[in-house]
Amino acid sequence: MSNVDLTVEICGMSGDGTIAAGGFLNAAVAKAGFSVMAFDSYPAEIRGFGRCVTRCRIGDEEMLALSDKTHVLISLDDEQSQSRLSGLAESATVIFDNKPPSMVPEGASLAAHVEAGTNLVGIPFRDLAAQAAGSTRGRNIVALGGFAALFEMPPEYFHEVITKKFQAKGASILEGNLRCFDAGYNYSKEKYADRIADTLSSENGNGNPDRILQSGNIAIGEGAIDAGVRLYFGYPITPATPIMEYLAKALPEKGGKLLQMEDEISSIGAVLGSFYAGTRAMTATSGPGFALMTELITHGVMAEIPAVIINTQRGGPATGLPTKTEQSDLQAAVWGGPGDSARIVLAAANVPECYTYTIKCFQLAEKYQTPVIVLTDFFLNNRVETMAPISISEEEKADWNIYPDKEDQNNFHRYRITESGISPRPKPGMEGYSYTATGLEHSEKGGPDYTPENHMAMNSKRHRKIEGALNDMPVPEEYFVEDNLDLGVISWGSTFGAALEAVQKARSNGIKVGALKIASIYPFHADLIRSFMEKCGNILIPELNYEGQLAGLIGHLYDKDVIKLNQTTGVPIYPVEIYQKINEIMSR
Amino acid sequence: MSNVDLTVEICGMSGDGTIAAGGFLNAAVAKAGFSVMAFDSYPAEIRGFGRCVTRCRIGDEEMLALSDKTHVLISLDDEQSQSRLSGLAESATVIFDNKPPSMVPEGASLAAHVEAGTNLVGIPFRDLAAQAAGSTRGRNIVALGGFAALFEMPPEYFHEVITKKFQAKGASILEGNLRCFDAGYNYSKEKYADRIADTLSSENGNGNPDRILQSGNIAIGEGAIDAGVRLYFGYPITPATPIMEYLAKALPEKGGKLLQMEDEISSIGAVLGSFYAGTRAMTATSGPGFALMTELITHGVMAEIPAVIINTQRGGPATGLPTKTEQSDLQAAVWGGPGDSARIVLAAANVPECYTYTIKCFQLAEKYQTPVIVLTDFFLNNRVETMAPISISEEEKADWNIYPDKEDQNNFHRYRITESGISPRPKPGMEGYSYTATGLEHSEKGGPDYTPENHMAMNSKRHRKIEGALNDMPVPEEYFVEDNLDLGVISWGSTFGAALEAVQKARSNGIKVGALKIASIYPFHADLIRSFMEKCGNILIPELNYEGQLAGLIGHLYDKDVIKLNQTTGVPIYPVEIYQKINEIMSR
Amino acid sequence: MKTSGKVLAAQVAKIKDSDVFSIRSENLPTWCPGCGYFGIHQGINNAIQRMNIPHHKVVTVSGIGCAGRYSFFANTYGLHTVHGRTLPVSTGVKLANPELTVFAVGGDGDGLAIGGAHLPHIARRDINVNYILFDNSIYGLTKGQPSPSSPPGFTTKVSPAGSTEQPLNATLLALSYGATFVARLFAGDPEGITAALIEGIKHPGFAFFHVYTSCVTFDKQFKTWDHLKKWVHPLPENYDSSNHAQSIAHVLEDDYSMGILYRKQDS
Amino acid sequence: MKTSGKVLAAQVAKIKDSDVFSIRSENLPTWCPGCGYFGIHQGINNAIQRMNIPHHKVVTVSGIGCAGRYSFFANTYGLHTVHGRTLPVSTGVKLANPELTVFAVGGDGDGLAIGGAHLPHIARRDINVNYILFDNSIYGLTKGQPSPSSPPGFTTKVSPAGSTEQPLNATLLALSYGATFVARLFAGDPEGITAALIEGIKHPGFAFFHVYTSCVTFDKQFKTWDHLKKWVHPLPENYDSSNHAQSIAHVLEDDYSMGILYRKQDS
Ligand SMILES: Cc1ncc(C[n+]2csc(CCOP(=O)(O)OP(=O)(O)O)c2C)c(N)n1
Ligand SMILES: Cc1ncc(C[n+]2csc(CCOP(=O)(O)OP(=O)(O)O)c2C)c(N)n1
Ligand code: SF4
Ligand code: SF4
Ligand SMILES: [Mg+2]
Ligand SMILES: [Mg+2]
Repeated sequence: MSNVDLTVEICGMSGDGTIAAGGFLNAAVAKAGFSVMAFDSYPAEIRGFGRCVTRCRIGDEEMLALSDKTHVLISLDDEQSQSRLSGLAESATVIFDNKPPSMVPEGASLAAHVEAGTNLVGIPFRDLAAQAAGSTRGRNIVALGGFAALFEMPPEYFHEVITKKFQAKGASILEGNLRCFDAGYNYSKEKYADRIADTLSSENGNGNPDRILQSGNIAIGEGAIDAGVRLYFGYPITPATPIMEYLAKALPEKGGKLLQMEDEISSIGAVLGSFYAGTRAMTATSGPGFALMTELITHGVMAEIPAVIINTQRGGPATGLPTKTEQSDLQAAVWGGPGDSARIVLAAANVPECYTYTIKCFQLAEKYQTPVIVLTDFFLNNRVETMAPISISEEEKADWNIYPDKEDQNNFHRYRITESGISPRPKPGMEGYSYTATGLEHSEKGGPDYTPENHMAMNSKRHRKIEGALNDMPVPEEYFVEDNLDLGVISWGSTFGAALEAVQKARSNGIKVGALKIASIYPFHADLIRSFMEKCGNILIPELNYEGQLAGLIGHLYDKDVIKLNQTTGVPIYPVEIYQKINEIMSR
Repeated sequence: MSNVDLTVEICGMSGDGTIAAGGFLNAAVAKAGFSVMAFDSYPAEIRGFGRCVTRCRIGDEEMLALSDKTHVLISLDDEQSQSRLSGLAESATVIFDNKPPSMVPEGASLAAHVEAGTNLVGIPFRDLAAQAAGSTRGRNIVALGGFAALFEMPPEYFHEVITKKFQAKGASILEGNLRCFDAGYNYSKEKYADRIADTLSSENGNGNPDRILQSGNIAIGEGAIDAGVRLYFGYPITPATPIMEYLAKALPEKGGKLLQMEDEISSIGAVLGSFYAGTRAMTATSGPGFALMTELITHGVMAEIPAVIINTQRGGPATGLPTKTEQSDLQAAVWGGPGDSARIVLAAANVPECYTYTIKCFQLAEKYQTPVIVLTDFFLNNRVETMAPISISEEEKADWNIYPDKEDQNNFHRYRITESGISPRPKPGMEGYSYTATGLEHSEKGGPDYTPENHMAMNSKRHRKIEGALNDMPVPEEYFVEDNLDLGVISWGSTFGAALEAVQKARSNGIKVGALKIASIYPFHADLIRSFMEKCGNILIPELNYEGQLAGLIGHLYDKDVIKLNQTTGVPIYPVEIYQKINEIMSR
Repeated sequence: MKTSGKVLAAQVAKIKDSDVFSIRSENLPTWCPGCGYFGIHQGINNAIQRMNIPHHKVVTVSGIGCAGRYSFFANTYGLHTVHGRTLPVSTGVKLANPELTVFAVGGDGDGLAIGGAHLPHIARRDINVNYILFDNSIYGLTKGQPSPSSPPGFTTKVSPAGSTEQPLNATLLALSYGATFVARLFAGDPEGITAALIEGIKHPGFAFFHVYTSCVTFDKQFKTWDHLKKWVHPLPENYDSSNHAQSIAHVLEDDYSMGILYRKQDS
Repeated sequence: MKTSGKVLAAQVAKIKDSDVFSIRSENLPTWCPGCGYFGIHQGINNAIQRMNIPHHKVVTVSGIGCAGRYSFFANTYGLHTVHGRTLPVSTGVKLANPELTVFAVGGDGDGLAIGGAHLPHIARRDINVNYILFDNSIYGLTKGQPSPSSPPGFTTKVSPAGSTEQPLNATLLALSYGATFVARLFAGDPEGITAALIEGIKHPGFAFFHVYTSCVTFDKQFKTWDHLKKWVHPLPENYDSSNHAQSIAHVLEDDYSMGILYRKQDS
């Protein structure tokens, strides 16, 4: 495995600049040519006060997941940080303020609570900040300086990101912050000269300094823009709101428009209206809003109107755990709404897929004339990771609408029954094709028609279309597949990264295990999945839901019972948890 | 099989009194001691004009399904009836007006279209009616008279039902109708004396004249009243509206109240509010309305508030086929809504179950503190069938709420984690137990709590509860089970009756086939279903949906692929269709 | 305003023969004979024709209900959406292609009950959609239940002892929501409908048309032709349609004045 | 009406010490310091206490949002329902047990956006529920988006160039819907809230309380304490709260008069 694999955690109270410090750290190490995966956790919904934590895993190879153990804890608030000590790796480094404010209760210093063997690094964050910039506000930057020196990270990367952030605020603020950084840097360098490790020196990076640091949310927003979306209709909901925030800025620059609608029903309604009229539009929501959309989603199925819906999953049921991650809307995404209403459901597993699938789903929606749902989750949306910039070809964003020919013009049959199930669809404004799109069962011309033969034929048409979509959908990705695997791990969404890392580790210990990533949730590649399963002595499906929802959907393809690993902690699963399960299964 | 098995169809235009005639027929043959299953089809939604058909199957044993073949066609409009001729059994009887009004187009008389061998019975409906009552309006009654004489049905049963219907309208109307009946009766008796069969003479009945004729809709309404429901909140939708109509009359008589709400969201919201406050309430809807309810249904799951929702399925997706029958909301009933939100789903297969399950579900909802969904369908709701009156014991309608003890009063933990998952639930007004029911994940006391341990524990609590509910839910009913069946037929809802009849017929032909009826859709009795499946060389699951939704839910329990028979014609499946499939499978 | 039953019957015939059915003549109206919707249909057709709007540049978005069926009968592009959602769907259509003339059409149940959350917001946003509310004060398609605009005492199968709720006044609501163009019309007066529609279509923002009509099949009690014809009357001679507060005051006093009640001047 | 920032801080302290938390003291308010909701909380508590309503006979139904959190902090039975559905849920609670005093509580997003279809209908039905709309003209819990009552020009992360929609006036809407008791109140005046609540709770039908408040965390632009305190004022001396049309006329002219605006006399 990789040579560099360092997890840094910064912990403080809101107001301490924890999340901001994390942002600088992520950006700087990315610039230094390392891979990063980072994820913040906020003080849930209680306003004003609460613990903020940002976790950043740094490595020289692609990061697949967060790791369970923290190698470096930077404490901006010792009381809050105490609860984080249990997550420390052996001989971890703890960087803390050794001259805390006088009102801190006795015994609150972290120093009193760490295990023996911990590398305790005291730096007077506040004092140094006050000296450098005249206020303690820059203490988070001081801490970063101290950190950089300890791991021999070149200060210029931090200088660069700090400059980028503060230059608009004027020279004095910018310089103050730079001085804070240097103060921490120099303090560490002098005081802890003997403890310096070269972990993050330039030569240890992966040499890809042009990779970008991206979150799932922004990747989705950029994907939408690059796909040529011109309308966004949405209703705020955690964790989908940042997509809306991004597009609120980006759309007007492209001549587009964002409307904050009155609810999720109207959001999907407007998306359908927009696609009906020939313009790419989208909405993003989470479970509760998605439930409200299901009636209209099936209208899209029946009337054959495209739509794009991002469901950024969070903990459920109901309002649930709005700020926690979960993968428990899979079955609802596939089945929600009345009738035999098959639609397309995709799941993104990482930030690049957030981007590419967002683009892909517009073409799928257009060609197959159906709502397409992309499942992501709180973790995937809010984490940042380094990725190679992706450039999308014209082809990949091309209009996939299928318009009627001149010859269809007389006696136009909007819902003509074809082998593929696809029938040409005009835009209003095109002369000679006017028709009524309807959620009632209808004849080929579009009028209501409830005769048995017609409903059978139309049901079959609609389902043929969805089955055909598999041709354009991402096939399951196999990893380490060979005949007679002892175990196959199948996973989806943001859990897959952790699964793959666990599989890698198990293989390096000699276990014959392979992995399969499923991105096409519905329709799914039953044959390919079955043929993978057939090679495996056991199948393990880890997912972040209680019921085993993917297992419920595809489990019947395996001729034994699949083994499930279901976790609903609200936090991302760590590779080690899946690794342990693999070992447990292998030692049965 | 039975000795008497006669399917009578009456067909006319709206305005001909077709449905009314069907009502008289059903009631009279039931009074004569026969079993009846009857189902009307209306002119869909097009107002004013259209074909009305009522089909009535009459037998001396319990009727499980409609039959595909018509033995007697009574035509009140020959043009409309032509399309029905293809459904006639061999040597069927066709009763028609042999002196139609003069403006009927030439060649429209049914006589010109029937197959050779048909028993053509011409009766001058209009003329006789005009003579008997001074207007042609009573022509439908004349036709019934003609029918009764032909099959030797004693006229007093018809006299009785006609009297019951018309006596409030005054002597002259009543007598006119009675005279119409007698005119038809005497005409047939004289003119067709040689064709009279004693099929429906009194001695052929099943001797159960006190059985009642009931529709699924009224059975649900009566079940609700007998269960002590005091509040109904609903929004009109086909085919659920008749339940609302029934309760609009019945509830006020019991001191209850019906509110027509502004939509389905508010309907389920009010039902939850009512149960929260300790009063049994319910709503009924169909697929589109159900979709809108799913967010709040999962709120009931999370906050552990009972609710009762009847989903009277119709054709989908979306607005679909509002006046057609289908079983395509099963997956949506089980999975709709965000999160791991297991709830109880039952399906009624016949009219008596509409009654008993409606009662049962209140106790389930109360004890397990969760929404309970009862699936029915257009066919089941609107058909009438003869059934023995059911008397429900006090026990069966008893309050199953579990209230807290005195000792819980201090430091009340509303969501205390128990082995069964059930925690006592107070009614507002009880002192010392105030708590907040919430759709957020919560601690045992009810405050928001998103910690990993808590969410895991609460998910597990909620699911333990639902699994435990199986103890109080209807077990799968086995029919003709023995070891080494060649085939097992598993079905649910209104399709089961047809499946069972097909199985009976196949067995009488020596095929080793058994049947299993599944009423508990979720949770389901996996062990019992699996042990049935294990006895079967093949499993056939017929259902009225395209996707094979029950098969999708339970198919993984079988170690081979289950065979599916999916029909989405909008009309009930006939036993013969399942019978043919059985034969096809057996001859593979 | 003196449209008698016979005239209406003639209108039904007229609409059936009208050239607007040339393309999609398979979709003749399936409303009950005598239904007020024929008159509204004719009013809309006339407006489109007199304004010379090409039919393929018109989109009719309709909800569910007898009124909702209108999009099958209109000789335009149609979108027959689910119950209550005409306004958000229309918003999408209009923003997607502002060159289209967009009609949203639905019943009183569609618009004031299940869809009641949407009217305020399309009005606030002032989206250039023409919303025609077919208000028969009843649920027609589901066979006669009280609607939010039914008067109390309405006896139906779901209100056998008479309904008890107070009615909502859609005109007043639209004004309260800040709609920039509000007209009240009568299905028995297609010419009046046409005239108001022509103004409303020209209006650059949201235009609301509250049309009183009769369900001849299920309402024998309140909104019958006889009653409506007795009740409706033109706006007062000196009526000033530019004053918002006065329009509201007027509507509070007079439920049956017909015409353009309010038109925001600078919008 | 002269509540200064300091007074508010004192009120926060007061509410925290108040005996109403004796039973469920684990649920101290988690609102931001300075949030106007503390004042509303106190106003409600006082009304319950002064009317001597036993706390276990009160049910507080709340929606989702910072306002929605109130049902955790109230020392009553609580039902924290989903976003926008307080009114139908309250209807169920009240009809199920008319002996309960029922409060419905939610924000302006909860009540005027996603839940906008419900206010007209609880008003028409005149269900005896007390609905307190915490109107801060912003979505607080989701970190500051414009709400249906936000003035145009509101700059937020989802409206970086300023919002463009016209605001809805909840008081006007309630009056237009036929609510039989309508009051407008200010979070900075808990005593005023208490006084109106006591009247509204006694009112035998639906009572609507439109409370103006400030989100100190996310709105620095419009509905700040400074602005609100400048703007609010009592109703005119001679104000007649029994005249429906006049109430509407008044509300159209004056957005910031506080007090009981309308009370139907015979209901
Ligand atoms: C979600 C949903 N709920 C209920 C229905 C059933 N439904 C169809 S039309 C209608 C109301 C019709 O009344 P209105 O909107 O006034 O139209 P009208 O028939 O009077 O023209 C209802 C309740 C439906 N189609 N969808
Ligand atoms: C169905 C659904 N959509 C969206 C959300 C996200 N959400 C939570 S609170 C809220 C709005 C809060 O604003 P408001 O109602 O004004 O309450 P405030 O926070 O201002 O008190 C939203 C959109 C949700 N919980 N459920
Ligand atoms: S039922 Fe009423 S509204 Fe519907 S078409 Fe007939 S008359 Fe018109
Ligand atoms: S975010 Fe605004 S509304 Fe919410 S608690 Fe804080 S100040 Fe109050
Ligand atoms: Mg209507
Ligand atoms: Mg708010």
